Amino acid sequence: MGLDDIFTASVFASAIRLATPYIFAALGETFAQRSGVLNLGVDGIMLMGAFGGFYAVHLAQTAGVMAEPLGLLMGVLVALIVGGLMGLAMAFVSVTLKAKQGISGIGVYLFGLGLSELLFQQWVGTPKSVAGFPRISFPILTDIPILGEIFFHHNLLVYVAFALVPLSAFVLNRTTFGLMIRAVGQNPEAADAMGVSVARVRYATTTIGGMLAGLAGASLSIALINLFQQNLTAGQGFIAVALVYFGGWRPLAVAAGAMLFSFVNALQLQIKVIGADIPSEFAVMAPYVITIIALVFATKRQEQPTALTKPYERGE
Amino acid sequence: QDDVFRVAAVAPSATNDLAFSQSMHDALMAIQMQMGEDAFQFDFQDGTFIVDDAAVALREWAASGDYDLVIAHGSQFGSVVEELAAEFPEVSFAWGTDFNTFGMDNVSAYTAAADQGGFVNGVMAGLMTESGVIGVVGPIEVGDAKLYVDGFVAGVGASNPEATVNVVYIQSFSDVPQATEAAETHIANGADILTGTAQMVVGPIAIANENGARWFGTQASQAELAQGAGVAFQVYKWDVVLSEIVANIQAGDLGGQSYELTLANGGLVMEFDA
Amino acid sequence: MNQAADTGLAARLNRLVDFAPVLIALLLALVVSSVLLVALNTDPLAAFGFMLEGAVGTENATAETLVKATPILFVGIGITIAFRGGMINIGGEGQMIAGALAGTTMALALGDARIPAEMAKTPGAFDLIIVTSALIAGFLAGALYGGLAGFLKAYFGVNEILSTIMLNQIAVQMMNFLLNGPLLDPAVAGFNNIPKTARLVTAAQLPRLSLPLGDPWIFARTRLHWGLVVAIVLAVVIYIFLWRTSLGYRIRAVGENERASSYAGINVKRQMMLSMFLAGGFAGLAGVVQVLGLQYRLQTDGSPAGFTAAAGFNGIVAALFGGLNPIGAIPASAFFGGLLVGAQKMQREIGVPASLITAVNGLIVVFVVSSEIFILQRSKRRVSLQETPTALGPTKATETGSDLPDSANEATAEEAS
Amino acid sequence: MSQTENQLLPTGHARIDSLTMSGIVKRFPGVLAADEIDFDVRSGEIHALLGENGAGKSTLMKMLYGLYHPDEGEIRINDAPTIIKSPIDAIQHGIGMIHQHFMLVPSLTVAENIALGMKSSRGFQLDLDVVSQRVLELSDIYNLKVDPHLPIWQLAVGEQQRVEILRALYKGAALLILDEPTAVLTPQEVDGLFRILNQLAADGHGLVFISHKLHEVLEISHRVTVLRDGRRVNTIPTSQATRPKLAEMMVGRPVLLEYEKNPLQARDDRLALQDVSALSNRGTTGLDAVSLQLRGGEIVGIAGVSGNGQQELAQCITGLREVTAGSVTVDGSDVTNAPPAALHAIGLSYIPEERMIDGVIKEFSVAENYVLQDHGHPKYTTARIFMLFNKIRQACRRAIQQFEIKTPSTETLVKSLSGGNIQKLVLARELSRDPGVLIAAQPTRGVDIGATEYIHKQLLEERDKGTAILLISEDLDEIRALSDRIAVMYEGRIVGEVVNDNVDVEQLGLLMTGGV
Ligand SMILES: Nc1ncnc2c1ncn2[C@@H]1O[C@H](COP(=O)(O)OP(=O)(O)OP(=O)(O)O)[C@@H](O)[C@H]1O
Ligand SMILES: Nc1ncnc2c1ncn2[C@@H]1O[C@H](COP(=O)(O)OP(=O)(O)OP(=O)(O)O)[C@@H](O)[C@H]1O
Ligand SMILES: [Mg+2]
Ligand SMILES: [Mg+2]
Repeated sequence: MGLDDIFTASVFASAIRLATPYIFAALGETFAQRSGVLNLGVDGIMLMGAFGGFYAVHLAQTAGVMAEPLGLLMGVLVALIVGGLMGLAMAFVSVTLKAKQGISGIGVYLFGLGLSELLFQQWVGTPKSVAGFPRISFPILTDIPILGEIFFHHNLLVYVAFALVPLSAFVLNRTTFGLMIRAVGQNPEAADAMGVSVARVRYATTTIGGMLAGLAGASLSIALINLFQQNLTAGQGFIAVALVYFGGWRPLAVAAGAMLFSFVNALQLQIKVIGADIPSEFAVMAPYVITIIALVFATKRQEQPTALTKPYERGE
Repeated sequence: QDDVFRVAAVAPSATNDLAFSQSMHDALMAIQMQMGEDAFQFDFQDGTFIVDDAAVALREWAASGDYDLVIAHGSQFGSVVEELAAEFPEVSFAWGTDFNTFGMDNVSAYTAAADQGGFVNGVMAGLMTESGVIGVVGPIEVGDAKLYVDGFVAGVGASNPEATVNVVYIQSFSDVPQATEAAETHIANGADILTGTAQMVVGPIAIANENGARWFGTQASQAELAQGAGVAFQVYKWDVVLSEIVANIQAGDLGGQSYELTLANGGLVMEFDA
Repeated sequence: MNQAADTGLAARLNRLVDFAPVLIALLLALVVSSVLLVALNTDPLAAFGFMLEGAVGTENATAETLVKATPILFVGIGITIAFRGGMINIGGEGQMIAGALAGTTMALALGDARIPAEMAKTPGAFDLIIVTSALIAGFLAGALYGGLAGFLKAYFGVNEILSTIMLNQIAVQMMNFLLNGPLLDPAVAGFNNIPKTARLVTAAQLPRLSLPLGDPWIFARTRLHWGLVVAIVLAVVIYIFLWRTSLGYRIRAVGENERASSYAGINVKRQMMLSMFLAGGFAGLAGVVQVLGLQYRLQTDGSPAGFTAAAGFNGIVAALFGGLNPIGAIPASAFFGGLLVGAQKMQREIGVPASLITAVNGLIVVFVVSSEIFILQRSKRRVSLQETPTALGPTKATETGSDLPDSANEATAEEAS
Repeated sequence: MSQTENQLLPTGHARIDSLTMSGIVKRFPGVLAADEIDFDVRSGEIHALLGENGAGKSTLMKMLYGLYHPDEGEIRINDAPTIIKSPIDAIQHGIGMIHQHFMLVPSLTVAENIALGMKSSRGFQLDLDVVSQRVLELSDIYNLKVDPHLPIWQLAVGEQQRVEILRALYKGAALLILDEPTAVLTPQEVDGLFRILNQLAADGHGLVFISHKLHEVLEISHRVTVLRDGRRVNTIPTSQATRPKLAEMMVGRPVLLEYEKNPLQARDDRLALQDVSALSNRGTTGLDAVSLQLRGGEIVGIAGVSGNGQQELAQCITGLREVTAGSVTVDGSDVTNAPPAALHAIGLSYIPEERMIDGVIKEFSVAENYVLQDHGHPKYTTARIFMLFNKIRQACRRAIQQFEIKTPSTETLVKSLSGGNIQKLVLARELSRDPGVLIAAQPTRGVDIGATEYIHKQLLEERDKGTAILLISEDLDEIRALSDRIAVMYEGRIVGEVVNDNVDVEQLGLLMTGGV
């Protein structure tokens, strides 16, 4: 068993797939946190998005009323809407009602976890698969050896996720909206004094965060796994929150964290598949350990939003 | 007491998980069909991953005196059964999968010889594989799951010693994304046949289907989910041992035995998807 | 200035009224849940009736509620220390596991060493040394595990939210490894069905708890155990620690303002590690108490919840509900214990899916935490009414401030932030 | 409604001919911060607002800027009743405000802070180049130098204040509120600012100018309104005002404006710095081989524009910043890079510059803050473990009385005290620790004259008791009034040291700006 057997093209492709839901969810959470809202409910929103997207596609496909691409688009839309609504609810609770974000996020998580399973049991019953986003074969590109397998044989949502990384960085760093987000997260009093509505910005980011979390869920249920089951995400939303910290609230670094985490995971799967004799437990541990170690040695240029988790109130 | 035979059961996952919990729920339904609703009724609490939640239910049922049989479906509930059985000697308990009745007269233990169906599946898989590579997605390397996987590996070895069986334990019974990616990794490494056990295999089944690989299942029939990919499923018919336990209790024997599902006693049934 | 009013009846009534928004929030959560129940063709009244009955309806139900509350309280106390020290500890789960592993190992080892085989099963052969050593081992292991996150934060700037989330997963795998290997019950080594340790000898078990009222004593036939008493006593101890001792002062100071703390000569890094160390220690206690008091062995079904029952998580909620005050965490944990136990009853009786209960719990959490704003507004209004708005001169020497670490003071301080 | 050309300001905004607040009432929990206040500003006028700490000046102005809302009373702009709901409203009405506590986002650059909340010329995309360009132009015109590309956290307090002023100018408000804008400026900068203010007034802006420095008020304003305890004492034309008269109106009693200083009785060296160097927050040279001797019983003043190493100097002495070269000795023993607690133990006290962040814990009560360093001291604890809150409260109450700190009780959270009172609390705490060496950084910044008088007297008393005092201040009046020797800092070095004996202000000002 040589390095060639471990670092195969398929491992890199696998890492890219694994990273997709994390990237969606963590980018969304980056927006929310940059504006000062810690949404710990990401996992619950992902589950609702996963179910909503799955169910829409399932309906469209069993009823046969819609052409396949249209059905998938419906799925994405439903996931965005469901996620957006849950993000909006989180915003209402934490911005307008100024609830403690740590707790309300856990409430949102439990709600999403329970409701997605309940609806699944009521409306679907047992696990069923749908025809999700197919892998795209690009002319020429897909056939390039190695690179083709790594980069040019994924489904559409994978590309969307990676495209969102520079886009998010652009929005945060280069637009007036992004400037407002950063200001509101760092010093809401100052933003307020400059006529920026703290509440409106936080509503916007938390809703965006919800939509992306919904999409993260859908990327599992209608693109990567193509079915829904109770607690489908298995806690990925929490890892996504951790990755936001890993990336120091910068989209590119957050995505890099997601890739590192996923790559180690893909690698340990590959090592076990080809029969290396290490205890499974330690292999499964690897991504978590390496993520921490990476952060220990990384030089940190963190931009922790100082107002994170702090509801804003004028001193009145 | 009335003529109705009342059973109460806890199971860790959902009743429609296409796996462990569903197999028990199906069995209770089957017995109810056999005996009729006037003669057999059951309460079922699913989703009690948390042992203490199951403990509360089990204690309440035991203390109520309303049930002829209390079932703890899940080997993690053993300690709870051990304690309750001592405290409520007049109540009959059944639990599994395990052999251990703790030496108590009111405890029945049940288990499945999962290696038998695993072996059958393995033999077929060994014969069917064209690539010579077979992938297994297991949860944690214990009990029922380990039995099945070991049986499967042995079966492949018997029919096709040349074939490679790659086994991955993902260290979770429920992590679907991880199981899914494990299956992808198998496929990437050339597997054309997949198998696995526990409720997270729904992911690998979908992957098998998507990649034109074949799927061998266990615990319950996953034919519908697997669509064309499914080949054979080892189905647990707990009703075989449950009928026996029920009959014993009706005859005044509260327990003390352990039971095993086997292909021979009809507790394990191979179902095929053509 | 408002001292007289504060101790008077009016103030007490006012405090009662404070609970009104919480009750309204609960009611609202119930209404929304009712809608869900009706959609499932279930009678909501009956459902909630069962929920209540399941939580406090019978002696056993009450006991189970308290049993459920015990680990949540332990974790909640720890989380209170961590959050007061400015450390967002999401690592209760992993710290519980670390504590349980160490505590169980200690209990097993001492059980073998101290107790002759023939005595091992004698009922009531409670051995203080074994139990105490196991509790201490559990505390220390949890503390070291939590302290690790504190250390990484203090010396390497690794965000503790990230490290504790990651450490939770690592702990689960470590537990699986140990339970399936070195710690595996020798009796089942050949046919291992679930990763688990051997059962503790009776002497190593926390005794069950009953109250000397009636015959048999109250709770005599339930699973209630002495862990609850340990938790409540420690809640009071930690309350005193945080608000009456200089070390507690330092932890809170660092939590509120690191710069001012270093200015004051407080070793900020040390306090960070200390608060995580203590928080982890309490989670560790939660873990070991679950083993010593309930299951008498450590086992897992592969999901972390199988052992911790998500107490490491629920403890966070309880701590925040308790106003980040260890005393407040007591009723908060009891409330959550009741909610979780009652929900199970509801599922058993009505057959509603467990998932509905999870969703309802989520709603209750969201609604109750959202109601705080109304309490806050009321207390603000009250202050403005009571303290006659006059221009302020320097305070008279005769004026006595309210009791400094008064919980009410603290609560308002917290809310105002 | 047609506006003629001359009713527009040079920036193109409409002018505010008159703005009137009448019968304004504002209550905070336990405080009546504004009690039926009448106040008005006219176009072209500089209206000064005076009052002790906590008199209600900032509160009144925040109501004008839409940050607070009056409980009672009316605001009229150009005679039209107006409700100002938020800062957006205020900005739209042409009201701008420079806040007493900076309204800047530390992690953002100067340009970003200025662009915040404004329309971009490139739609949703930021146009930071355009903003930077304009900032450079403005800072050139008004001689307020800042680098638009630097993040705020890298700027010293004085530089941040400059950014605030620049931003207000950038937004071109018709009515400009300046809440203590001069607190951190050098005399030259104050002169520059005053030129700008006069220019703005001449152009037709209305200006509200809040300051605790009476000579500034007398120099710049047209009218003065004095507040005391939330009530308006009077509004008079500046021409009829004198320093003693204003001081008496504010405090309610005559105030000492000059100090009698006892002759210097310097004793042994207590604090000595030998070639001390340190890095700044930016990682550049913060302190560059600074040597300094401080004897018991003397006050050494450090003059300089903020951001020239004063903060680093104080932090190096107090153990809060790493000394990269050189040595610090206190009473002959080497304490270079000793931890703060060890320094406290040998009698070092420090009044930090950013008292809201460094000096107090805002979420703690007054009593708890009073024992920030000594919370573990034997006199406040049993066995160093249990804190004796009765003793702490007693001591705190004494200090509250002695230092006339305005607070409802010892249990009040510090965050609800006014800035001046927080400063008094810090001073009370540091002096009560009976220091041998006292580092006082900007001890009276933002403090009213009554309190300033008190603080100055306390510092002089402390000096006469034999304490060695290092007074870091940008207020040259203060430096000259109190110091025995004056050292001037520029770019991390001490560029001049003189005995304080009829020193030439112009000369000092020149040294402070790097001239020789
Ligand atoms: N948000 C608030 N909540 C409660 N009380 C407040 C608040 N803001 C101000 N106060 C109180 O209102 C009074 C007036 O405060 P204000 O800040 O207006 O004083 P000021 O005249 O600006 O004083 P200074 O010269 O110290 O800046 C003070 O007693 C202060 O404690
Ligand atoms: N002799 C003393 N006089 C006055 N204050 C003291 C004295 N010794 C200690 N202190 C104060 O008591 C506090 C505790 O001192 P200690 O040396 O334990 O500091 P620490 O580094 O914060 O330790 P720990 O982390 O154990 O709390 C410090 O804040 C210090 O200012
Ligand atoms: Mg003010
Ligand atoms: Mg002031």
